[in-house]
Amino acid sequence: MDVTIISFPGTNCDVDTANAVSRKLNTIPKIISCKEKEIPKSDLIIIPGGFSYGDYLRSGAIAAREPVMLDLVNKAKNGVYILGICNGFQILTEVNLLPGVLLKNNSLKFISKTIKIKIIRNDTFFTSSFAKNETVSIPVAHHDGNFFIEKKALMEIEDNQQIAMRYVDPINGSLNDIAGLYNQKFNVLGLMPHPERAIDIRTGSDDGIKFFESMLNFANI
Amino acid sequence: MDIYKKHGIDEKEKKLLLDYMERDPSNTEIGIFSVMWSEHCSYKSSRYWLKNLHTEGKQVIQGPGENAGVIDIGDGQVVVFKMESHNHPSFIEPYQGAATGVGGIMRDIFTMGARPIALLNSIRFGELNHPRTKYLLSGVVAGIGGYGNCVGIPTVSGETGFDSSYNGNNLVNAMCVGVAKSDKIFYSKASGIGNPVVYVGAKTGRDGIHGATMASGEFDEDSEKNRPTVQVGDPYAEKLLLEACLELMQKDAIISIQDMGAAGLTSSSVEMADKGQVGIELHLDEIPIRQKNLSAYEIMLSESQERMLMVLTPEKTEVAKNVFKKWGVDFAIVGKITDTKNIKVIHQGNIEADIPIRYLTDNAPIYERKTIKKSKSVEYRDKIFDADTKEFILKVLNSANICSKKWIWEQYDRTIMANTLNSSGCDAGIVRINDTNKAISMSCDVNPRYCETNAKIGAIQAVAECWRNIISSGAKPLAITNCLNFGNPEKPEIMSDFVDTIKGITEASIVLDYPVVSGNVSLYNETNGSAIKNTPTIGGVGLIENIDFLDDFGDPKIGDEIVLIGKIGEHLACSTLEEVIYGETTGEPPAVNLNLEKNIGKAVLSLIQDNMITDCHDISDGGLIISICEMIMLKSKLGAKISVSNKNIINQLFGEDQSRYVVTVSQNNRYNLFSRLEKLEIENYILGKVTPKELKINNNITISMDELTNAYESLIPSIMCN
Amino acid sequence: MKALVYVRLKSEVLDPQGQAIESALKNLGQKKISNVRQGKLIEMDINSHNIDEVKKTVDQVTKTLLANTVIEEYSIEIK
Amino acid sequence: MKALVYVRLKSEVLDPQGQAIESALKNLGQKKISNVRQGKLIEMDINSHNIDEVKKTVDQVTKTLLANTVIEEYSIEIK
Ligand SMILES: Nc1ncnc2c1ncn2[C@@H]1O[C@H](COP(=O)(O)OP(=O)(O)O)[C@@H](O)[C@H]1O
Ligand SMILES: [Mg+2]
Repeated sequence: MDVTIISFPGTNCDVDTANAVSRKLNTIPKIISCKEKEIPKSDLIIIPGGFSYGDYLRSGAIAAREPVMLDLVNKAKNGVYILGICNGFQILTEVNLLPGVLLKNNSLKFISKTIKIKIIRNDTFFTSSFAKNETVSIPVAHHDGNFFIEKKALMEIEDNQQIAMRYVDPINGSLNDIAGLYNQKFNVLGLMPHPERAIDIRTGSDDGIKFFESMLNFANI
Repeated sequence: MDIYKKHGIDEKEKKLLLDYMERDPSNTEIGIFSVMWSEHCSYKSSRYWLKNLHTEGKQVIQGPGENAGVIDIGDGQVVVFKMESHNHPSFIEPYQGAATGVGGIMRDIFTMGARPIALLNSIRFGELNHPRTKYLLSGVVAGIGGYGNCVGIPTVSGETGFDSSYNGNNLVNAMCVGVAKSDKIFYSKASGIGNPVVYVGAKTGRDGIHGATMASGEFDEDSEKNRPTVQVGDPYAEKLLLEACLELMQKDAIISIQDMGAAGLTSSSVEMADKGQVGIELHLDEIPIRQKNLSAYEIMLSESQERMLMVLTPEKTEVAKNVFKKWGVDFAIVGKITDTKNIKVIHQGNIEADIPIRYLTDNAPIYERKTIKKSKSVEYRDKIFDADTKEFILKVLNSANICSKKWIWEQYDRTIMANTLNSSGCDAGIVRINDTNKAISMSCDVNPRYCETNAKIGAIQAVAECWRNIISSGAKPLAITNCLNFGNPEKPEIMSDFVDTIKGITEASIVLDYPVVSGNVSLYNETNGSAIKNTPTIGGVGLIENIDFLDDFGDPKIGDEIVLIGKIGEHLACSTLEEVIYGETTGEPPAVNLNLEKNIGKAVLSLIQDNMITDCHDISDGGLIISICEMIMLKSKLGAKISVSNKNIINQLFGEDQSRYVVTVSQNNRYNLFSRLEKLEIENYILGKVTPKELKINNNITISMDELTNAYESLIPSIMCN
Repeated sequence: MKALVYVRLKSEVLDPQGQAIESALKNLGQKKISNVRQGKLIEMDINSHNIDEVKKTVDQVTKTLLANTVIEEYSIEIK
Repeated sequence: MKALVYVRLKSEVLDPQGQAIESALKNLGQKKISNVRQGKLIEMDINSHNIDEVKKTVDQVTKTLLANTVIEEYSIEIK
C-alpha cells in the first residue's frame, strides 16, 4: 500500500503517524510538505494532527489554503482514501472535503484524555476490523473538537449514516457526540481521536491497531 | 532618578563599573552592565554558595554551567535536562508568563542538540480561595499547556501547591528533558577568530526590555509600571526553530550555540565569548527586527522569544542558511568572533559599546551576603486525637495540596509522541525512548512547609522524595536539576536558609549519588516585604534499562497483600494533617536518614524490577493512609482492608516519617518478598489486603469508594468550574 | 489604506467564549449584562489608494481566509 | 443598550496570529497587505438607559476581565 503523510509547518504528529503506519501497515509512508503541488500516487493520504500554522486564526484555516490542497481535493474526488486526524480533521472541514466545523471545546480548555469511542459503522475502508458499535479506548488531545453543523445538514449526515464514531460520554460539546465523520462517498474520514497513539498497550491502549488492520485488510483484497 | 539607580545598579556597583571602564559609559553600555550584573544573570547573591553543590558522578557528562545538564544513559545516548523559573512574569500575565517559561526551558534543551521528549512543571499559588488564585491558576495552566501542546512535547508530570505565602508571588518552575546522541552534544563555547556569528529565529522587538532586572527586583505597588515587560510566546515559531536547529545539528556546521534567554542578545553573546575566552563583534544593523527604529540599547536588551545565537564554520554558512530558509526561520550573519576579548557593538556606524567581557562575567560583583539563623520553630504540640479518623482522611484528601490535580493535567497533552508509559498522575512520568526498550522517569518535588520550618531538613527531604518517586516508578535515579525559589537575599534570615538549603541538597545528593547537573535561582519572590516560603524545587531523572517488567507492574489485584516498607509512622509535627486540621503546624519536619533512604530505595527498586511486587507508591505528604488511598482506591479503583495497632492510630496513618513505601504483593510472591526483605534487614509490616471495594480500617472504620473519590476529585473543579 | 475586518459568529452558532465571559461577569456581580458574544477584529494596511480596489481585495481575502462563512459573518471598514 | 469592546494587542507586543495571517495572505498572492494584527471584538447588551453608567460599567469590566492591560489596549463603543 502506498501511503503519503502531508506535513504542514506546525504539524507535530507526522512522525508518530509515520511510525504507526510503518509498524502497523507494514509500509514506509512518504512524508511530504504542504508546499508540494502534487501528491505522489497513493492509496491512502493522511493529514496528521498538530498545530498547523500554530492554529492561528482558526485551526486548520491557513493550512487549508496551501498549494497541496488542490491536488488533495482532486484525489478525493477520484476515490483515493483520505484520513484526517485531529488537526487533519479540522483541515478537511476547512477545505470542504467534510461538512461542518470544529469549534473550541465547550469547556474552552484543551483536553487530553483516553476516552471511550463508539465505532458506528464497520463496513468502510477504515473500520472493517471493528465490530459494529464496538466501544474502544483512544486518546484525544485537542482544543477545538466541538463539532458543529447547521441543523439541516446535521440531519443529512445522520440520514446518510456518515457518522463514523461518537464519544460515549460527551467531552467537548460536539453535536450528537460526533467524534468522526465520513464524506458522502466514504473515502474521506476525519476523526478527533488519535489512533496512532493507541497502538501499544504499554502506552495505555492498543485499540487503534484495528484502524490500521482494517486498512490493511482492505488493501489486501 | 540617577540613570544607574534606574538600572538597578547601586552606588558601590556604580563605582566599580566606572573604575573598570575608566570613562563615561554609553547608555547601551550601562544597559549591558545592568542586565549582566543583575541577580538573574550574574547570580551575585548565590554564586558563592552554588559552587558547593555536588555535581559529579560517573553518569555526569556535563554539570552546571551550560544551558542544561547532560547525563549518560548508555548505548551512545544521553539525557539533557534543566528546570527554570518564570515566576514574576506569570504573576503579571499568567498565560504568556507561563507559556514563555516553557518555551525558554525547551530552548535550553534543544540548544544542546537534544530533542525534547518530556516537560514537567512545579507550580505554586496562594490559597485556593484567594481572589486571585483562580485567575492565576487557570492562566498558568492554559499557558503551560498552550505552549507545550503546540510544540508537541508531552507534559508528563509535575506538582501543584497552594499556600498563603504565595498569595502575592506565584511560582512557575518548568522543566524539560531531552535525548541526544553522546557524540552530538552542542556547547556554548565560541571559538575560531573571524568565524561568523549568526542570529536565527524570531525577529527582535521591544519585548521585555528590562525583563532580567525586573525578575531580580521584588514586587511593590508600583510593579504595575513594569507591565509591558512581559513577552508574548509563539510556540509555532519555536516548533520551526526546534526542527531547523536539530536539522542543522546533523551537518557539522555549528561550533557553538546559545539560546537567547534572559537579557537576550547581550547575555548570549557575552556568555559564548566568555566561555571561549574570545571577543565578539556585533553589527546591529543586520539583526532581524520587528519594529522600526529600534535603538542599539533596545536591540541589546530585548527579550523577544524564540531566538538563538550560533557561531558557524564559515564554509557551512550557506548550508545553514538553506536549512533555516526551508523552515521559514530568519537567519542573519550579525557579527564575528574576534581576538579582543571585548564585546563590541556597532549600530548605524557608531560604536555603541566596547566592553572587556571579564567585567561582565568573572569580575561582576559577587556577594557573600550576611546570614542570621531564624529563630527555632515552635515546639510540637500534640493535639490531635483519634476520634475522627474517617473525617480526617476525607478532609486531607479534600485539601488543596493533596487533592487530585486532574483538572490541571488533563489540559496538558500527555500522549503525544506515543511514548508516555503512564499518563495519569503517577509519582513520576515515564517516557520510553523511541525505538528502544529503555525509558526515562522524571519527577519534581519539594515540600515548602518543611523547607520553611527547617531549610536543611526540607532540602534533604526534597531530594529524597524526588529519589523515592523515581524509585517507585521502577527507575534508577541518576541526577537532579533544581530551582531555588526564595525571598529577598539581602535579608540575613533568608540568606541563611538559602545557605542551609544548599548544604541539604549537597548532603543528600552525595549520599544518594544523585548529583546536581543544572539549575536555576529565583530570588526576591516577595511582595510588600512578605516573602514566599523557601521553595527549592528538585527535578529528578532516572533510567529504566528495560521496560519489560512494567507489563506486570502498577496493577494490584484483589487478594494482594498490602505491605509497608520502612518504619511505622509516628511523626506528626509539621505534617499535612496538622496543617489541614489546625491551619498551622508546630515542631520540626521529619528528618531523613540518608543511608537508610538509600538502602530501602535500592531494595524497593530491585523488588519492582524483579516483578516481586504488583504496585508501589512512596509515602510522603499525608502519610501512609493517603498513599494507600492514592494507590489502591483512587488509581486502581479497588478497595483495601487494613489493620493497625489501636495505639497511636493517627500517628500510624498520618505520620510523615521518611524513607517509606507502600507496596502490594501477590500471594505467590509473598514468601519471596519477605525473605528478601529479611535478608536485606529492611523493616516491613503487613497491613492488610486489596479488596474489591471500600476502605476498611480495623473493622471499625469504613469509607466508601464514592466518599473517597468525591473528597479527592471535587475540590479543584468546584473552585475552577464556577 | 487601513482595513478593519470584523468577524462574528452567526447568531445561530453557539458561542462558548461569550457565554464564559457572561458567566464570569455575573460572578463579578454584573447582572445587567447579557448576550455577550466574542468575535475577531483583524486590522491590516493595504498599499493602494484606490478604495474600490481595496474593498474588493479585503472582501476577497476575508471570504477566502479570514472568515469561515459556514459559521461566521463579517463586515469591513476601510479607513 | 449595546456595547462593543475592541481589544487589541499593544502595538509593541508580538502578534503571532497577525504574523501568520499576513504570511498566509502573502502566499495567496496578496503582496500589498501588511501590518496584519488580530484583536478581539466583544459585544454585549446592557440593561440600562443611562449612557454614563453603561460606559462606566463597560470600562470597568473591560479592565478587570476582558483585557489584560499588560499587553492589550482597548476601546469601547456604545450604541
Ligand atoms: N541552583 C542551581 N543549581 C545548579 N546549577 C545552577 C543553579 N542555578 C543556576 N545554575 C546553572 O547556572 C547556569 C546559568 O543558569 P541560567 O541563568 O538559568 O541559564 P540561562 O542562561 O539558560 O537562563 C546554568 O548552567 C545553570 O544550570
Ligand atoms: Mg540558556
